[in-house]
Amino acid sequence: MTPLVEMKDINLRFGGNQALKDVSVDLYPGEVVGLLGHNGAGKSTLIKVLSGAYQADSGQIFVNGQEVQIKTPQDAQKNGIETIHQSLALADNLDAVANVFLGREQVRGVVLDEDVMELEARTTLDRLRIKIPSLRVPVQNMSGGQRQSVAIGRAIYFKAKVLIMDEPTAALGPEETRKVGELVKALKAEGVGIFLISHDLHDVFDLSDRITVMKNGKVVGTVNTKDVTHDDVLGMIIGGTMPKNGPSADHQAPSA
Amino acid sequence: MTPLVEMKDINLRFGGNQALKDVSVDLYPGEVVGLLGHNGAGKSTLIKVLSGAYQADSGQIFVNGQEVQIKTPQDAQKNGIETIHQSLALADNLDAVANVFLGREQVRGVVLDEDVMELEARTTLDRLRIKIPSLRVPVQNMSGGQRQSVAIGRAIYFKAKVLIMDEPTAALGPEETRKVGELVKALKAEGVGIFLISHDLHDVFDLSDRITVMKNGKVVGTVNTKDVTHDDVLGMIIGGTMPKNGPSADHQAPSA
Amino acid sequence: SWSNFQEERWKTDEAAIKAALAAGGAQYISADAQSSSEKQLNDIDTLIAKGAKVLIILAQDKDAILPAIEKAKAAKIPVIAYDRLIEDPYAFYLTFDNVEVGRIMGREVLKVRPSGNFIFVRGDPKDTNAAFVYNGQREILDPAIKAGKIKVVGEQATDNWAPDVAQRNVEQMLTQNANKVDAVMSSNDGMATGAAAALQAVGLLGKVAMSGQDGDLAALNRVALGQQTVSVWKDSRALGKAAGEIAIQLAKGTAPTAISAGGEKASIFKDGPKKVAMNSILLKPVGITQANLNLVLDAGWIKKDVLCKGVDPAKVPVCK
Amino acid sequence: MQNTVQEAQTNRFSFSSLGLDIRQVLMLGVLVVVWIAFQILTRGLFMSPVNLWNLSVQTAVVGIMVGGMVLVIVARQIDLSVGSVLGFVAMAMALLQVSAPLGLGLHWVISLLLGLALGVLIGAFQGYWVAYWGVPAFVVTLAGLLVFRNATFVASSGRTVAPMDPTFRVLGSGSIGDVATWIVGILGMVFIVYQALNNRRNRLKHRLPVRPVWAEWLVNGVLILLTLGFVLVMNAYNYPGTNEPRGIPVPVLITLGVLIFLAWMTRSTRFGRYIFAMGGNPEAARLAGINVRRIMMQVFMLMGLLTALAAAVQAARLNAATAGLGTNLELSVIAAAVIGGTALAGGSGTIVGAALGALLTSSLQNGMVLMGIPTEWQNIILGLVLLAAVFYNTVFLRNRRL
Amino acid sequence: MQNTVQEAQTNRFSFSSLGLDIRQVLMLGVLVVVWIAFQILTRGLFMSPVNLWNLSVQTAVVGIMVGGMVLVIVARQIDLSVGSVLGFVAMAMALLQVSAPLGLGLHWVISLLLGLALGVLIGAFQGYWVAYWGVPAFVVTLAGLLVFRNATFVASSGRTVAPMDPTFRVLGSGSIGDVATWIVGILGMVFIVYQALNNRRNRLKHRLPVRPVWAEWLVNGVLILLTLGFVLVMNAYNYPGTNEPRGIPVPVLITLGVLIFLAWMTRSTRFGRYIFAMGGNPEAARLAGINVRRIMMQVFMLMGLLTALAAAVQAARLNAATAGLGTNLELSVIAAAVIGGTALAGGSGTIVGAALGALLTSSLQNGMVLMGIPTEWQNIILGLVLLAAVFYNTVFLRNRRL
Ligand SMILES: Nc1ncnc2c1ncn2[C@@H]1O[C@H](COP(=O)(O)OP(=O)(O)OP(=O)(O)O)[C@@H](O)[C@H]1O
Ligand SMILES: Nc1ncnc2c1ncn2[C@@H]1O[C@H](COP(=O)(O)OP(=O)(O)OP(=O)(O)O)[C@@H](O)[C@H]1O
Ligand SMILES: [Mg+2]
Ligand SMILES: [Mg+2]
Repeated sequence: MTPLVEMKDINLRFGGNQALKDVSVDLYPGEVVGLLGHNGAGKSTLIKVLSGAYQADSGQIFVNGQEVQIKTPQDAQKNGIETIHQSLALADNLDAVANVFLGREQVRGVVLDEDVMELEARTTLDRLRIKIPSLRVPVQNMSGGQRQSVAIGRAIYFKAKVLIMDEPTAALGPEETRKVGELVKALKAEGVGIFLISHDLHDVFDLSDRITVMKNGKVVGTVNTKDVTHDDVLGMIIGGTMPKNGPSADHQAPSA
Repeated sequence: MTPLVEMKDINLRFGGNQALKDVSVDLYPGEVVGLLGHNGAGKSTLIKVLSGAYQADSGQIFVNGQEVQIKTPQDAQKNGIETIHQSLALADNLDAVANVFLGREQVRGVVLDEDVMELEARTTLDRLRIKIPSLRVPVQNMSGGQRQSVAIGRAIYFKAKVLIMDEPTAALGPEETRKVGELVKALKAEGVGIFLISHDLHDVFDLSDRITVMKNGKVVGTVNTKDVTHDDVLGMIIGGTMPKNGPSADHQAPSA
Repeated sequence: SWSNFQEERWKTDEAAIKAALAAGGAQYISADAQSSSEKQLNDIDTLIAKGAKVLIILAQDKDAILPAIEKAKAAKIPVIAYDRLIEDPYAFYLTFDNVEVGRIMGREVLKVRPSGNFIFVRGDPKDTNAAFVYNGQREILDPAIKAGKIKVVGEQATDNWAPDVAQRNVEQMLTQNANKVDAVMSSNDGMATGAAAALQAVGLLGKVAMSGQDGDLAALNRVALGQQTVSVWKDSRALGKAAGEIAIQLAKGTAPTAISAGGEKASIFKDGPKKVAMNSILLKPVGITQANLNLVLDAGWIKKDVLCKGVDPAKVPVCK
Repeated sequence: MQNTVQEAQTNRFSFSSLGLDIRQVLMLGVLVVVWIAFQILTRGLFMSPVNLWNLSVQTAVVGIMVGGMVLVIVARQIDLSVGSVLGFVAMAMALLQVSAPLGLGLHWVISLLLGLALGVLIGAFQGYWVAYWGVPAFVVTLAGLLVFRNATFVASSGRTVAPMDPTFRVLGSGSIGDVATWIVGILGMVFIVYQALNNRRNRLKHRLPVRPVWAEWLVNGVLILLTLGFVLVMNAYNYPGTNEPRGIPVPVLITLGVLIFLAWMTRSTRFGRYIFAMGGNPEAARLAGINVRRIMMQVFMLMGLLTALAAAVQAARLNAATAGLGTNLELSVIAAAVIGGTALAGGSGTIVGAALGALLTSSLQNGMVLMGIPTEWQNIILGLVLLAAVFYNTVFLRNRRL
Repeated sequence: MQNTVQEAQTNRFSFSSLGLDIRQVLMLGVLVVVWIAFQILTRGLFMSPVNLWNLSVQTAVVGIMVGGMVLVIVARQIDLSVGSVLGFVAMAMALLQVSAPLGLGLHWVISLLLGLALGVLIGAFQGYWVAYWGVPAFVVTLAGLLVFRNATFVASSGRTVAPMDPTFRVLGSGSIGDVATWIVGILGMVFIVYQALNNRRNRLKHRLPVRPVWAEWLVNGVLILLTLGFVLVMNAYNYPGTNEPRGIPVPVLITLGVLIFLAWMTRSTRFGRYIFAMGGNPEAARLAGINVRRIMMQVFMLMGLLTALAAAVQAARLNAATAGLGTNLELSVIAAAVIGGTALAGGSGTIVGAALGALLTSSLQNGMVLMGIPTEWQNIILGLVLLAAVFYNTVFLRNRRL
């Protein structure tokens, strides 16, 4: 079974700082891979390469076994890759509706179909149980969590084959977080492959099939979630050492 | 024993949206009060009033029993109130050192004492176990967690009587989060009063003496942490109902 | 050193100067201060540094230029004050009499409109020449104004002599007087172009006397069409030629008093504001009206088809 | 933008239900005050049909360009070259149509089209450096300012090129007569009513909030009255010596067309939406998969097209192209945009606001000449009034939360 | 800024260890190229002492103001009024010292001080509206542009006021002679060495990274050589007819003083730091407890002071104050700043870069006149070269990660 996405030997340096060293990860359909690592490990940089925000200095990207060039965010979208960026990447001066549809507005002829978009945005955000007084307020006037949910809504509205979530629930309340969890499971069931970056071990263990841990720009290793304990993973994150018991799960088909 | 900080009947509306309705909270020396609530409940707005970022439409603020006028961030600083804002509030074009000391630079005569500041910043950030390649890179080039730790460093470097932390660990890794926890305990021991806003119930239960829950801009209630369970609090957050068993802790001296 | 080149005429001046110099076997270098007295000072530094033998200066500002003159004096380089006064005995003043220009405008317009409502479209308030021309106009018209025959019903200065601004101002002054205007005293042809457009919009073009200067091709065409009374023509080539000749004589070390050019001998000029006496040659400008259009034609200043575009040959002999 | 929204919410029961952009209403207020003041000071001259007609024409050139400048600024850029480009294109068109020796004597339509093409080309050229190479627009267009101003001079060797083709001149000084004016006016009113109803129906269909009926009546009523008034004024000014009404001047018709189109485009098309997104957060726009570079370049091309159009109108109106035509115009255009509420920081601004800004400026100039105030004082007063107007708006809109 | 850092890191073994701002080095490179080109094209005239001396003087006025403009722009503002204010202040000083009828015949020192005070006052006035009422600086200073330009005209009723006091004129056209020049030069070199050593010692003391010894030698060596060369050139140009060297011109000395002070201030004082913080994130600066309003107002006051100083130099050099003095100067100053790498978006920019920008522009103008290129072509070339220079920098610095 070919992986949905495979990144091979990705290297990227920021000036003097080697942010990614020969990083390889893969993702299968209907699978959730948790990306963990200390702050500044290189998680966001890695997925930014996949989403076309950055271009790697070297390395290959395969989608469904085909090598692809992802030079721009458009390229990523063409390959069915949607991303929730850690920075949210919202146009602060536009309202929630505009942000949800940004770049893929619904039109009648050439005219933006505001009404339809407003409705759809409303329904999408309601799925997240988020309270937003008015969808027509510039998002800069929204609370941290409201803004994040707009970013999530944006990524899930457009059916993706691959969904990248960079700390999607960092600013969300418990209830809202639970909703996102359900969402992830639902998408998983639909066969979407998901990279989930999070610092919350509970969530990651609850949602992911495999866990890849990064440290200082290198991959420590990948393990099947069910084979390992919190402490194993913590050890990987902090110590950078593979658990003796938990076998590496690199390049294995997911148990799912 | 008079509370270190008391906010009485605070009201604030953004245009048509009443973000705070008669909100009252208090905080005692050496106490940690957890502020919880769904997204958009009004937590950040409330503490922004205390930190001088916003001015309330009505309501009073007492520090050590004295009513004070907090019109600007300077006023808050004068009253020994330090804040870690959810938005981090960093000057992205400046480096970590400059951001840590922003507004209170160390000078020899009129000349900035860069060397000393660089050293101090380094030691402060090391306390947070955060990996930052170079302190002399503009913070806009840093990872989410690195940026947040700079904001934390900034707030803890200057000894405050009251420390406000708005989701301080949202972007931090497990290790880094643990460090911040230790830090909170240490400050608590020094008699600092801390408002801790967080969506992570584990952290809050682990660190706080009392928990105040907000919903739709109103206070649901305040309880002693040891009297309640996770579910009680979740009930308060989502349902907005006080737990029948757990007695309200409003205006009680903290058990601490 | 030119004050500003963004005007039609200086080009021809330059050509003439070059020609005259070439004739005398001299070489020409130039700089344009783009209407900035600061830059002009810099330019002159540079020109001197470059080893100029004679400076022909079109001063942006008659006083601000003085430091440059001192520099030149120090470097023993003769200076010709070209077209605009530089009030320093060291400079040799060569110009068309600008007050005279105004006077001619006054006379010609007065011929066709001895009385009525006059509006004045003055030049740039920051330009001393604008004042000269205006004073000349008033000098002639004032008696009639005093006598109450001529009524000044509007007066506006025009930033940068801009035609479009002039057009707007004239439109407004027309409105202000319910179009009861008999003459437009425009201080140059560019602004006259704007005024003409404004007049045409209310169907007054040709019915109202209008002045101008510089002999712009468009303006001369208007004169031929009877839409403009006079365009005072300062044959730039004459001025340029004279400048060239004088320059060569000065370079040869001829005494300023002994210089002659353009058929005129050096005379003493001392009517400047500071009444400084200086050697000068003042060439006489000509007022071009329908009567003497042949002058510009014969001088080859303008081609007949351009001059006579849309003109009824019956009315204007030169266009036959 | 933020302000607007909040304002709109604060006094919801009075004002906001009108669903208007308060900034524009304020500008309108300032404008009305100024007009009334002049009306009194000029003893009725200012609001006479003649003058209003002239005023409208005098506003045309800036009015045509200001919309494009708003978009440029919203996209976080600036265009300093418009004045020079206007001069350059005007000269090009003049040389193309004025017959030999200077010109080529091309038919005016061809020269016009070539001129417009030239404008777009110049815009594309400047936009290219900004969009694809990230050279600061300030520098690129400053270079444009120098290059095209002087290229104009070289091309014309400093001469004034005139006269223009008679038909061509209609663009600048013609008007469409009373019948056509009435037709235009009525079409306008019909459209206003239609889109009001249509809009309301749609939102109701989708169960989305709508403004109260009285508000609909008020807003659209006012709009219709304005249109009507405009038509009446334009038809109240006759051709000299006849009593045949002039009707709407062609340049004004062009201006209105341009502004309405741009206003619609910014609000209701992707292009407009993307410009604002780029202004608000360029990186976000890029990550959203928007081709920010193409859009940016198109913005400059649009600016170039509008500048060329304005050049045609200007040359036609002046019946000549001079080497200095359009000098310092960039300042007036940018000023109109900023006075109309466009933020130089990018991300916010409105076409209508900018149009009002342009109208305010030209009203002041027009009125003060009518009063016969000397130029230097005109400028001083102009400066102070503009400051006062913007100050008044800013303070009124001051965001309580910042 | 971001760019700089990254560049500095990429080629760490070669370049970055010099610890220099690459932008400035690039500008310097461009400048050297231009100079050499002119040296060849003018057959040695360009780099002759005479011309370099003139060039330095010709750069003075913009040089004095550009530093202030950088700070204004870094703080996300703009000042369009500098040209007019310069004219206004110059006129004021002239009127104060030129004796009756026009002037009051005050002693030049008093008139100078009053002039500087006036500059600060104007700056404070304009800054007030921006800082305390949030009126866009573009509008406020546009008003200033109109008001002061025309106020100058009114005050002088269009006349040129001259001559200035002989001692006063030294400010613009005097020079300090060879001895003083040597003293200044040597002091300069000593200081360079001192601060280099001192700096290094401190950082070593605190165990902070320092640049390699060879780098120290190289950088400071170059600086010292430049100083030396400057001294020699200035002393190589004699008073006419004598062989007594002129030495550093007073205006140039003032410019250097101003620039060095500002460069130091921006890098090493709170005030400078806060300006950058405000430019990077105004809200963050406010929340950090910085009194953003006061700082903002002070920035404009500083700009006013520098403008007044430049006005003194300008008037002294012209030995007169004209009604049009300083027209369009704002553009040159802003351009110099932007060409020198200041971002109009605010938050980044350097004094040195801006100074180089000013020098580049005036070098081009000076050299082209030397070559006797016709003006219109001069401007065209100027535009293109500026574009090329900035393009070259931008592309070189292009952030690979955006
Ligand atoms: N634009 C940039 N320029 C320079 N360095 C950068 C840039 N972005 C990230 N870095 C550096 O690259 C390293 C990896 O950053 P990255 O954002 O990928 O970390 P991360 O794993 O996402 O951390 P976090 O969990 O805090 O988000 C960090 O050391 C950071 O300082
Ligand atoms: N500047 C603003 N202008 C207008 N409305 C605002 C502004 N800031 C916040 N709000 C609104 O006020 C309400 C409370 O916002 P606040 O940021 O306090 O929520 P919060 O409790 O901090 O939520 P979160 O947990 O997501 O941070 C929200 O509905 C938000 O939309
Ligand atoms: Mg990250
Ligand atoms: Mg919050």
